[in-house]
Amino acid sequence: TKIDSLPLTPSEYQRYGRQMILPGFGGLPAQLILKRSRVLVVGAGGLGCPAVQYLALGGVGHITVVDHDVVERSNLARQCLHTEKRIGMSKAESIRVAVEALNPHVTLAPITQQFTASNALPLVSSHDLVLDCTDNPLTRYLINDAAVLCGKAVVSGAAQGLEGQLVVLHRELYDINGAGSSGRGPCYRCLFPVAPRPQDVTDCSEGGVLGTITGLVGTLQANETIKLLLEGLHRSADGNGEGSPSPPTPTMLLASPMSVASSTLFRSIKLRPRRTDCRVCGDETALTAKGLRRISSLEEEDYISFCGLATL
Amino acid sequence: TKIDSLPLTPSEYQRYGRQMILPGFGGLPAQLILKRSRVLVVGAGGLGCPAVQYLALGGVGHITVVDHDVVERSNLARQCLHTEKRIGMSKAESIRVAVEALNPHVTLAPITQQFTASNALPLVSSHDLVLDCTDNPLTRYLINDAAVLCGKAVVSGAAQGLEGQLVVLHRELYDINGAGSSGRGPCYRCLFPVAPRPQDVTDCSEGGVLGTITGLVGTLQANETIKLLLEGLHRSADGNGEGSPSPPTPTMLLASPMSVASSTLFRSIKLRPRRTDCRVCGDETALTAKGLRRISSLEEEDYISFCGLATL
Amino acid sequence: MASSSKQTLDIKLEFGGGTELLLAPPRNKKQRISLPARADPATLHKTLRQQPVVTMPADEGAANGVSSSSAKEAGPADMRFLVQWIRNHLIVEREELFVNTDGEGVRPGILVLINDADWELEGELDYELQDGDEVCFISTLHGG
Amino acid sequence: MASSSKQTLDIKLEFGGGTELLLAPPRNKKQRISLPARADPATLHKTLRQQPVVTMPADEGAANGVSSSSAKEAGPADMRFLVQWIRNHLIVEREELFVNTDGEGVRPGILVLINDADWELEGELDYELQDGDEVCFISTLHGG
Ligand SMILES: [Zn+2]
Ligand SMILES: [Zn+2]
Repeated sequence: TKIDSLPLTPSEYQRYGRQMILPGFGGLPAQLILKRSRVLVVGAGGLGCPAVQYLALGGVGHITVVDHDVVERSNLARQCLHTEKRIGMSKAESIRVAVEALNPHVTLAPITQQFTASNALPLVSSHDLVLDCTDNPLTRYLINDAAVLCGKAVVSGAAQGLEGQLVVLHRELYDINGAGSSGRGPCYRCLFPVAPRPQDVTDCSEGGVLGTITGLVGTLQANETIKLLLEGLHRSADGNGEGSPSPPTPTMLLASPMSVASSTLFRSIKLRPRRTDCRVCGDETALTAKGLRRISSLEEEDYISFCGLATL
Repeated sequence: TKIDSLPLTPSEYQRYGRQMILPGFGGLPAQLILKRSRVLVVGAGGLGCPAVQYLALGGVGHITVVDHDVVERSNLARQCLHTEKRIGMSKAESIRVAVEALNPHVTLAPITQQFTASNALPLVSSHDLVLDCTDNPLTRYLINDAAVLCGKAVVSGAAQGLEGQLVVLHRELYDINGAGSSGRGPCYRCLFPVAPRPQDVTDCSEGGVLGTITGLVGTLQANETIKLLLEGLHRSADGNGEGSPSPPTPTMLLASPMSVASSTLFRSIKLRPRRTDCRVCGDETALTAKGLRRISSLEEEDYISFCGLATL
Repeated sequence: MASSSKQTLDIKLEFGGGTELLLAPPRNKKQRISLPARADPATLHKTLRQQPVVTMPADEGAANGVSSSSAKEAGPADMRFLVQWIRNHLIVEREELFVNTDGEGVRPGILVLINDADWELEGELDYELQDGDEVCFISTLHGG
Repeated sequence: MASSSKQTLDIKLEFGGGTELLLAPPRNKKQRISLPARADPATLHKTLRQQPVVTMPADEGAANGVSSSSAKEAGPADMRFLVQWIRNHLIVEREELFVNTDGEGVRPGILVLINDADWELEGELDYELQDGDEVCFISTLHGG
């Protein structure tokens, strides 16, 4: 068919040419995978802005951004897709305006509602993966649980003060022979089965944050997303050394780029594997043995009590 | 005076509040240092865009951008401050338009000329430091030599393929007692006294590059710049552990964020110290002993022959 | 007081993600401590807080820690012991932001790393510390 | 051929910044090689190119390398020897993109790291390799 013979427009070929020729990227097949991908970004703030910026530039075809906040001046020292003129506009809508100017070949769908137990499943299930760019533990557990229930990975970023953290949750693992999935890595609940108490949680409005830190983590979230979207292609390629990923040990990246000690600027730490008795991604037998109830409906879960917010 | 009692406008206080409250940033004094800083960015492409973006968001008061290229569609998959509509506009001017929308409190001075041996010294000497965001060895040597002659540090970034490199050149070193400068770290010529042959140099239009890589390196260049601009303030503070830098061993950061092996995502490597017989930053005695002529005038240096470009 | 240096373990501690704010000034993110190799329960007694130790020289740790090598219940220094040791020697205020409500573990939301690996890979509280181990306490971040 | 494993050094090699493109497919950025501990000049002879070695098992390296321990000019394996070894065993084409025009060093623009430090800190070509050393060849990037 005509569409198959020219799967990108000439304008798209011009735009993406420099990355399509890149050894290790994957050429036209990789670009087409990105174009057909649907990515959900929860949070349009310090992390969401740079993440969406580089996803859109790279040609990820459909990006849905969920955020119910509006742009405030205090956001503007780090949230790079919002502008002075768009103060007062919904953040999701402001990002849509920015992306329209950056790359007319991608669709940015703004959702100006809060991400809740009610809309989480339909939102997550209609996308290939989720970027957690939020700023509070409750939403982080909610995104995680929805993603596990839908079988999607979460590219989770966090930034506070002068430090950042990046981890891919519930990611498919592959054995070294490339014979197929050998299960999933840990989810957020595997790593943190008990939520931190509210008094232990500082957010950016209390503790402060620097724009280059959110910029760094958000950009790395976009990078990790592109890596995950192209993973299947690279795994099947006979490859040049870049092309055949070994089974990833679950790791978290810690970034302290303002540190003066070069040894601690970036550090990868080894994480525990999936918890067989995890309430959302665990095994039936292990849960039954411990008398634990598996999470099967987000709306029946009391996230407010779980996060200790009931009495606040 | 009135100006001293309210050194920032209320709008600036709102904008920068989240970073001013940040422990380790330095509060109002730090923000004022950034506001009064003048930074020169050579190159308005894949590195220059994110670097300028985060410098402007953070409140670096005066940013001069030098680039004689115009925006092309093939730039748009990574050069985040340019837009589809500004194809054909000078890149420096396009960045000015973008920054005006991002932060009206900073000045972006666009220079639409090439950075040459003729304009290098006046440009560099009128700024506090230089960001090397260029894409060719000749300009990299030229920026370096100009910076050394003017006594300025260079925050040098490079990105190609799926890899990035970051190094601060000719930086002032401080001894552990904070008693003052104990000399300078290596310059670009100390590290690479002989230029690579033209056939060994690939650029992004031949070899390709991915937007998240330039985004990462450019963001880290902005971060390193802010760290350097605030270094004096942090050194004089009695500090909280972040505040008193030990003498930095010269290091280069290597980034391979698309790698599947978490151990090689980021790596800091130790560099050699300054070369006493370096033709631009070396000591008179060592140069005389080796019969080498110190570079004292950029216009008398033959950069074209040095980079092997004379016969091309 | 007659302890030799063999009775102590050289441990590198690192605090991050905000946990360093709970330490005594100057709140050094990186500290090197000498921990008694045997976890004498007396060490853990709160009265030892009289002698705040920020970055301990090697022998001071031994002096503070091993009051009697014949004390009963002394066992190899494990993570349970280290957490208590930090609580008593390094944390100056709001210790509830560091330790668990059961008083034994670490509060939810703090990642504990032994030589750059999640301590759950190493046996958690029961892990017996080795000379030269690097232990990090990193608060998970939630900001965005 | 009677060499024992003690006559070889286990060296980790890494290639980056594009230098990996000069290697034989599959152009592995990371390789583990067994290098003869004594730099027998015969090893360097181009005819050994007949046996291309991509990622060498430990004993194959010894077999390839130490043809005779009594060969004259044999000395401890240094970086000069390693560069030649790589040129002969790993590089399949355009070796001028790896070695210097003098045939001894590495071309301008390649950073050589010994255990994550610039080789100029370690003695450059004269550095004597130790078992377990990690040597990286990273081409400087110029793109932006
Ligand atoms: Zn789980
Ligand atoms: Zn120099």
